Amino acid sequence: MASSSVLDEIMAKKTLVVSTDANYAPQSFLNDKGELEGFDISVAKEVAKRLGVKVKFITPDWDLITAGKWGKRWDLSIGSMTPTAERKNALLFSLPYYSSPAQFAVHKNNTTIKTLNDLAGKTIGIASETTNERYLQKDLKIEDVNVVYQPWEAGELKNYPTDANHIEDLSLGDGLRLDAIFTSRQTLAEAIRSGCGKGCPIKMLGEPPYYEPLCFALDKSRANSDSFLEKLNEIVKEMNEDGTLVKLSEKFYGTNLIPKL
Amino acid sequence: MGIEVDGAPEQGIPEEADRVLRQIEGRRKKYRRNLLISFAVLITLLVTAMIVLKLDFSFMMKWLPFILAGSGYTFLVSVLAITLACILAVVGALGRMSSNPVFNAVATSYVSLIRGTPLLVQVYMWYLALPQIGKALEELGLHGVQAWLTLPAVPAGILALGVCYGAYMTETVRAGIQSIKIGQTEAAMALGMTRGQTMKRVIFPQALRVIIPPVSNEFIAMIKDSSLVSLMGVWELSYRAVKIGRRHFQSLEMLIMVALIYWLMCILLQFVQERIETHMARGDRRV
Amino acid sequence: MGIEVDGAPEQGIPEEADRVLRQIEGRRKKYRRNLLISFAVLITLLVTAMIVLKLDFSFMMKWLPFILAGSGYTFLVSVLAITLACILAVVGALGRMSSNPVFNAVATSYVSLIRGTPLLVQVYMWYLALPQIGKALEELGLHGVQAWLTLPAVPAGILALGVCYGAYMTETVRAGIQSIKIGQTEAAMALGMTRGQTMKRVIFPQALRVIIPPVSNEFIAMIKDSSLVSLMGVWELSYRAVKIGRRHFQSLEMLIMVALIYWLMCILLQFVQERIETHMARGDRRV
Amino acid sequence: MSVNISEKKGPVVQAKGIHKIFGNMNHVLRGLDLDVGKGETVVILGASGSGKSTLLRCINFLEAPTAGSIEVDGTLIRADAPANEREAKALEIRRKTGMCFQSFNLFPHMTVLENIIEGPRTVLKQNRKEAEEYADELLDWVGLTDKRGEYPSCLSGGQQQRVAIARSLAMKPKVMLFDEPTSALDPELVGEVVEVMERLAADGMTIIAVTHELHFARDVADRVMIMDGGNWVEEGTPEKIFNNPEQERTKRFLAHIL
Amino acid sequence: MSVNISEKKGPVVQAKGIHKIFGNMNHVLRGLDLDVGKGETVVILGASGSGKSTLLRCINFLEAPTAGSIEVDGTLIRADAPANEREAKALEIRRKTGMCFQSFNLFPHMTVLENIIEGPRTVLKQNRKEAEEYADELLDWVGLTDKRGEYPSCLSGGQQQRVAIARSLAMKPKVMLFDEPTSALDPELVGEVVEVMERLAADGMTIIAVTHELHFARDVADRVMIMDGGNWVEEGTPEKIFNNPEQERTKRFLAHIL
Ligand SMILES: Nc1ncnc2c1ncn2[C@@H]1O[C@H](COP(=O)(O)OP(=O)(O)OP(=O)(O)O)[C@@H](O)[C@H]1O
Ligand SMILES: Nc1ncnc2c1ncn2[C@@H]1O[C@H](COP(=O)(O)OP(=O)(O)OP(=O)(O)O)[C@@H](O)[C@H]1O
Ligand SMILES: [Mg+2]
Ligand SMILES: [Mg+2]
Repeated sequence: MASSSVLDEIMAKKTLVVSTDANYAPQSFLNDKGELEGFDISVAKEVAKRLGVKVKFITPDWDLITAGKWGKRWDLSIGSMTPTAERKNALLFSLPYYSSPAQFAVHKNNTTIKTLNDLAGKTIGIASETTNERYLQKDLKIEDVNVVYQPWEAGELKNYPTDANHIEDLSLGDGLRLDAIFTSRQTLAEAIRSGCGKGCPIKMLGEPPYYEPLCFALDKSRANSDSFLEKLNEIVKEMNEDGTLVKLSEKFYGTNLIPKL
Repeated sequence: MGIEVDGAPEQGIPEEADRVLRQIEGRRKKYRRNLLISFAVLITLLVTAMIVLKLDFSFMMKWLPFILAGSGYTFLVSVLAITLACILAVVGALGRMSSNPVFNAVATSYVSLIRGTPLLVQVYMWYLALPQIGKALEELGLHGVQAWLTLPAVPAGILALGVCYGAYMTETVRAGIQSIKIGQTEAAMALGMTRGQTMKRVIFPQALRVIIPPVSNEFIAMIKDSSLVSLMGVWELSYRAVKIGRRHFQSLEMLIMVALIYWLMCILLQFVQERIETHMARGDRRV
Repeated sequence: MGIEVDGAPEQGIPEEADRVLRQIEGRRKKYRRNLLISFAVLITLLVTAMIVLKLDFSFMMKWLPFILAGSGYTFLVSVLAITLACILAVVGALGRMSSNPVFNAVATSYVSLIRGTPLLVQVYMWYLALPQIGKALEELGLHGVQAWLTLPAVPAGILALGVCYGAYMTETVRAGIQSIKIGQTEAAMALGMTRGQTMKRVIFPQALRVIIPPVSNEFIAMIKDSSLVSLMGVWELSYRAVKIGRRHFQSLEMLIMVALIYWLMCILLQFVQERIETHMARGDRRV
Repeated sequence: MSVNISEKKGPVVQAKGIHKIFGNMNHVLRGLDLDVGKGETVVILGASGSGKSTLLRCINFLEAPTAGSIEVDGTLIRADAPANEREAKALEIRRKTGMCFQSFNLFPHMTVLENIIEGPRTVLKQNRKEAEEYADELLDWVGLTDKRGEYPSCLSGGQQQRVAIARSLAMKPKVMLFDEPTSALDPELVGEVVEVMERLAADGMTIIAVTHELHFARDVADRVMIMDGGNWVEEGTPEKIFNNPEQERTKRFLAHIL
Repeated sequence: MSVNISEKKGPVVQAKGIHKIFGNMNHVLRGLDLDVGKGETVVILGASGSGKSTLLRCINFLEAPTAGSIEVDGTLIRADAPANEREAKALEIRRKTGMCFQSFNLFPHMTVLENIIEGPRTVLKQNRKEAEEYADELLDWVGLTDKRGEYPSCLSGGQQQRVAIARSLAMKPKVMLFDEPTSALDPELVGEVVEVMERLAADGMTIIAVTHELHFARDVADRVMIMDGGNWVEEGTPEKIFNNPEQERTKRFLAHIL
C-alpha cells in the first residue's frame, strides 16, 4: 500500500483530483451558470479522459497550491503555473502545455507613455510574487527560457494580491494610483473584452517582453510520482501533436499560444 | 396644607397633569417619528451613494441567486463552529478557574496562544500543518494517521473557527460565571451541595443569562469570519462574490452585495438574539 | 466554655494553627510549582511539534530581521487606528444614548452597518469605492475631489480599522457608561451639575475603569487585524511573511514565525494592560 | 462653625398640589402640599412604597412632578412649564438644595477632599484655594479632618455619610434633604450620622428628612408628617404623632416600627 | 406542623478552640469555644468586624477554621484533618445545618417551590413528589402557600427571607444558623421574619443567631453571647446581659445599640 505509485492510486479510485485557482479568465473562471470553465478546465477534462478516469476539481487559494505539501488532497495542479527555480523546490513540473506572453498596459486616456521605454520611473502595478514581479525586479529564472530584461527601472512597483486588483485600480484614472500595469496578455485581453461592467478604460502597451512556459504541477513531497509524471508528459505530447491544445487555445484565447515541443 | 382624612384617596388626575402627560406622550411620539425619518434619510443616502458609484445593478441582480446559494455553507460552518466553540469555552472556563495545575495551564495556554495569533494563520495550520504532523507520526510507525489528519476544507474550517472562537469565549464564560454573586455559591454549599452540583444547578444556569448576549455577538462575528474557509476552496458567500467580481472586474459591486447580505443576516440574528434575551429574563422583576 | 475576661486578648497562635497555616502555604507553593512545570511541558510540546513538522529553522532565522522590520507599520497603523476608534467610540456611545433623534439614528446606523459587514469589505470600500465616489463628484463639477478621496494604502487602512473598531467599541463604551450606578448621576445632579458636567466629571472617569480592559483586548485584536492593510500592499509583518513564504515556497515556516511574533506582541501588551489596570484600581478598597 | 444662621420665618420650600405619575399610569403622589419654614426640621414617615423618596426627589427636580409647583427660596417651577425653562430653573433649585442618599453615593474616584470641592469648583466655579478652605472647615465640623486624602472605599459607612453631608453643605444650600441616611448603616454607626444631623438642625438649617430613626423624629423634628399611598395621612408635633395619633393608619404604621 | 420535636439535652454543636487567620495573618477568631445544647437558642452580639459571621461560617465549614474542632450532631472535624476527609465531613455537617443569610440568597432562576425542593432533590436525592409534599407543608408553615410558583424577584424582602428559612428547613437540619437575617429588611418587614424564627425556637429547633433584633434576643434567646475582637467578652441569660452586664466592653457595646 505504502509503496504503490501515485498513478496506481489514481487509477484505483478512478478519479483525478485537480486543483485550479478560479481567479483568472479565460484560464479558469466561473461562467454565467456559476460553473467552472476555461482553458485549464478543458485541458484537465481532456487529461482525465485520456487517463480513463473521472475528473474532480478543487479550488483552494493559490498560495495553498504553490506551497506544495498537498497531503493527497489533490493529485495535480492545472493552473497555468510557470516553472520557476524556487517552485521546483516544492513541486514537480510536466512539459509545458502552453505559453503565455507578458504584457504592459496603461490607462486609455494616457497620451505620454507611447513605448516601453517611457515607463522608466513610473508606478507600475503587479500581482505579488508572480513572474511579472520577478521580471521587473530583474530576478526571473525560468527553465529553458532566456529572459531579456528591460533597459530601464520602474519608479515604484505596487504589489497587489491578484491581477484583478491592479486592473481595477488603474481603471480609476490615469496616474491616480498607477501609471501602468504588467500581467499576462490573456488576462488583459479578457479585462478589456469583458469591460469592468462599462468598458474597461485600459489599453495594451508595446510588445510582450517575454513568453513564459506554463506547466502542470505535482506535489514533490508525495512519494512515487515518477510514473504519473511520465504519463502526464506523454499526454501533453499527444495533445500537442494531435492539435487538441491548439483548438482549445483558439477557442479560449483567440490565438495559438501552443509552443512547438 | 392638604391633609386628607383616612378614607378614599383622591383618585382624580388634575387637568394640569393630564396636559403634562399628553406633552410627554407627544414628545415620545415625535422622537420616534424623527428617529424613523432619520433612518429613512440615512438609507436613502446609502442608496444614493450606490447610484453615484454607478454600480451595475443589473449585474448584481443577475448574480444574486448564485451568491446566495453560498449562504448554506456559511451557515453550516458557523453553526457547527459556534457549537464547538461553546463546548470549548465551557471546558476552558472551568480550566481557567480550576485549582488543578495541569488543567489550568492547558486552558491558560490555549487561550493565550489562540488569542495571540491571527485566525488566518490558524486556518492554514489546521489545513497545512496537520497533515505534515500526520506524516511525521506515520514515519514513527503509526499507519493511516496521515489520512486521518488530512482534513477536508469544511471540517478544517469548522475546527479552526471553533477552536479560535472557543478561546475568546472562554473568557466570556469565565466572566459570566464570576459575575454571579458569591452568596449564591454559599447558599448552595450551605445546603450541602458539592462544588459540581453548585456549578451545574445554581451558578451555570444564572451565568447563562450573562453569557448569551456576548455569545450571540460572537456568533454574528463568526458568520463574517467564516469567509476564511473560502481560502480552502469552499464555495461559500465570499468565495462566490470574490470570484465573480474578479472574473468580470467588478469587485466593488460584488463586495457591496455580499456586505449587504451579511448585514441582513446580522440584523436577522440580532432580532433572534433579542427574542432569546427577552425569554431568558423571565426570572426577573415582573414587567 | 472559654470566656475571657476583659483585657489582653489571647495573642498566641496555637501550634495546631501554625501547622495548618504551613500546610496552606505548602499547598500554594506546590500548586505554583506544578503550574510552572505544566507550562514548561506545554512549551516543550509546542517546540517538539515544530521539530516534527521539519521546519526549516535556519530559513526562519535568516528572514527574521526582514520580517520584524514590518512591525513598525503594524504598530503605526494599530496605534493610530485605535486612537481614531476611541474617539469614534465615545462619540458613538453618546449618540446611542442621545435623545436627539438624528444623532441617535446616525450612531445606531453606524454601529449596525459596520458591525454587520466584514472588515475585508470595508477595507476595499475605503480603498476602491472612495475614489469612485470622488470621480462621480468630480463629474458633478467638484474639481480636485477625486485626488483627495484617493487615499494611499496606509491612511485607508487606518480609516478602515479605526472606523470598524470604533463601531464595536461604541457598544463597549456605552455598556461601561451604563454600568455606573444611577446614584452617581443623581448625586452629581443634586449638586447642581449639568448633564454635560455630570458625564465629564463623574460618569466618564468611572466608566474608564470598566472600559479599559475590553479596549485593551480590542487593541490586541487590532494588531492582528492590521494585517489586512497588507491587501493594499503595505509592507507590514504579515505582508513580508507571506511574500517571503511564497517566494521560497515555505509558507508554513513564515506563517508560524509571524504567528509567534504576534503572540509575543500580545503577551507584552497584556502585561502592559495589567499594569494599567492595577494603576486604575487605586480608588478601590485598599489591599 | 455655624453652617447656617437664620431666623425662623417664611417658607423656604413650598410644594403645591404635587402629582407624580410614573410610566403606565402608576399614580405615586396624589396632589401633595408641603410648606417648610426657614430653619424648620420636618420628618416624613410612611410605609415602604408610599412615595416618600419620590416626593423628596420631586422637590429638587431629580424627578419632574406631573402636576403642581415647587418653590425653593424664591425659585418657582411649575410642572407644565416649557422643558428648557424647567431645566434651567431645576439647576437653580438644585444649587440651593443639598441631598443625602441612603447609599451615600460618594464619587469613588475622588478623595474625600475632592468629593467636597467638586460641587463648588465645577458648579460655582470657585477657585481651588477658596473651595479647599471651606472644605477643611466642613471636614473639621463633621470630624473627619484626618480622612481628607482618603478614598471613600477606605471609610466606614458612617464616615462616608458624614462626607456626603459635608459635600452637600459645601454648596451652601438653603435646604437639606435626607432620604433614609442611616438605613444602610450598621447599628453602631447610626449614632455618628444622627449626631451630625442634629447639629445641623441646631445650627438653623432647614431640613426635610425621611428617616426611620425614631430618636431623631422624636427629639429633633419640629414637625412629623405621615404619608400613605401618596397622600398625607396626618401631621403634627412629634409629641402629638407618637403619643396621640388621630388616624387609624398612623396607629397601624407606628405599631409596626415602634 | 412541628419542625423539630426534641427534649433539651446534650450539645448538638460543639466548637473547641476555634482560630481563624485570614490571608496575611489577619487573626479574626482567637480560640473560641461554643457549646449549644439540643433545642437551645443562642444569640451572638458584637460590633461590626468582631468576627460573628466568620464564626457562623466556621461552624458549617463555609470557612475552614485554622485551628480547633467542630462537632455537629456527632460529626467531628478537626482543622488539621487531611483535605479530602475534611471536605467529605464538611458536606455531612452542612447537610445537618441550615443557614440563613443577610441577603437571603435565594436562587433567582428558580420559583419559590423549586428553591425549596432543590436541596432535597439534588443533595438528598428525594423524588419530586416527596420533596414537593414537604415543601408545601413548609410553605404553609411560613405562610407563603400562595407564592409557590412565583420567582424570588417578585417577593418582598420579608417574604424572600421566609422562603430562605423554608429552603433550609427542607433539609431537616439539626441546627439553624442565622446571620443578621433581618438587617436588609425595611422596618415594617422585620416582624414577619422574627415571628417565624420565634415559632422555630418554640418548636424546639436548635438555633444560633447573629441578630440586632433586641426583641428576639431578649424574649426568645436562652443565652446571649457578646463577641469582641474574636474573643467572647461575656455570656449569660438575656436578663443578665441586658440588665446587669459585668464587663465594661459589654456595657459600651449595649449603649451603642440600645
Ligand atoms: N423611577 C421610577 N419609575 C417607575 N416607578 C417608580 C419609580 N420610582 C418609584 N416608583 C414607584 O413609586 C412608588 C413609591 O416609591 P418611593 O421610592 O417613593 O417609595 P418610598 O416611600 O421611598 O419607599 P421606601 O421606604 O422603600 O424607600 C414605588 O412603589 C414604585 O413603584
Ligand atoms: N474572606 C475574608 N478574607 C479576609 N478577611 C476576612 C474575610 N472575611 C472576613 N474577614 C475579616 O474578618 C473580620 C471579621 O469579619 P466578620 O464578617 O466575621 O465580622 P462580623 O462580626 O460579622 O461583622 P458585621 O457585623 O459587619 O457582619 C473583618 O474585619 C474582615 O477583615
Ligand atoms: Mg425611599
Ligand atoms: Mg457579619
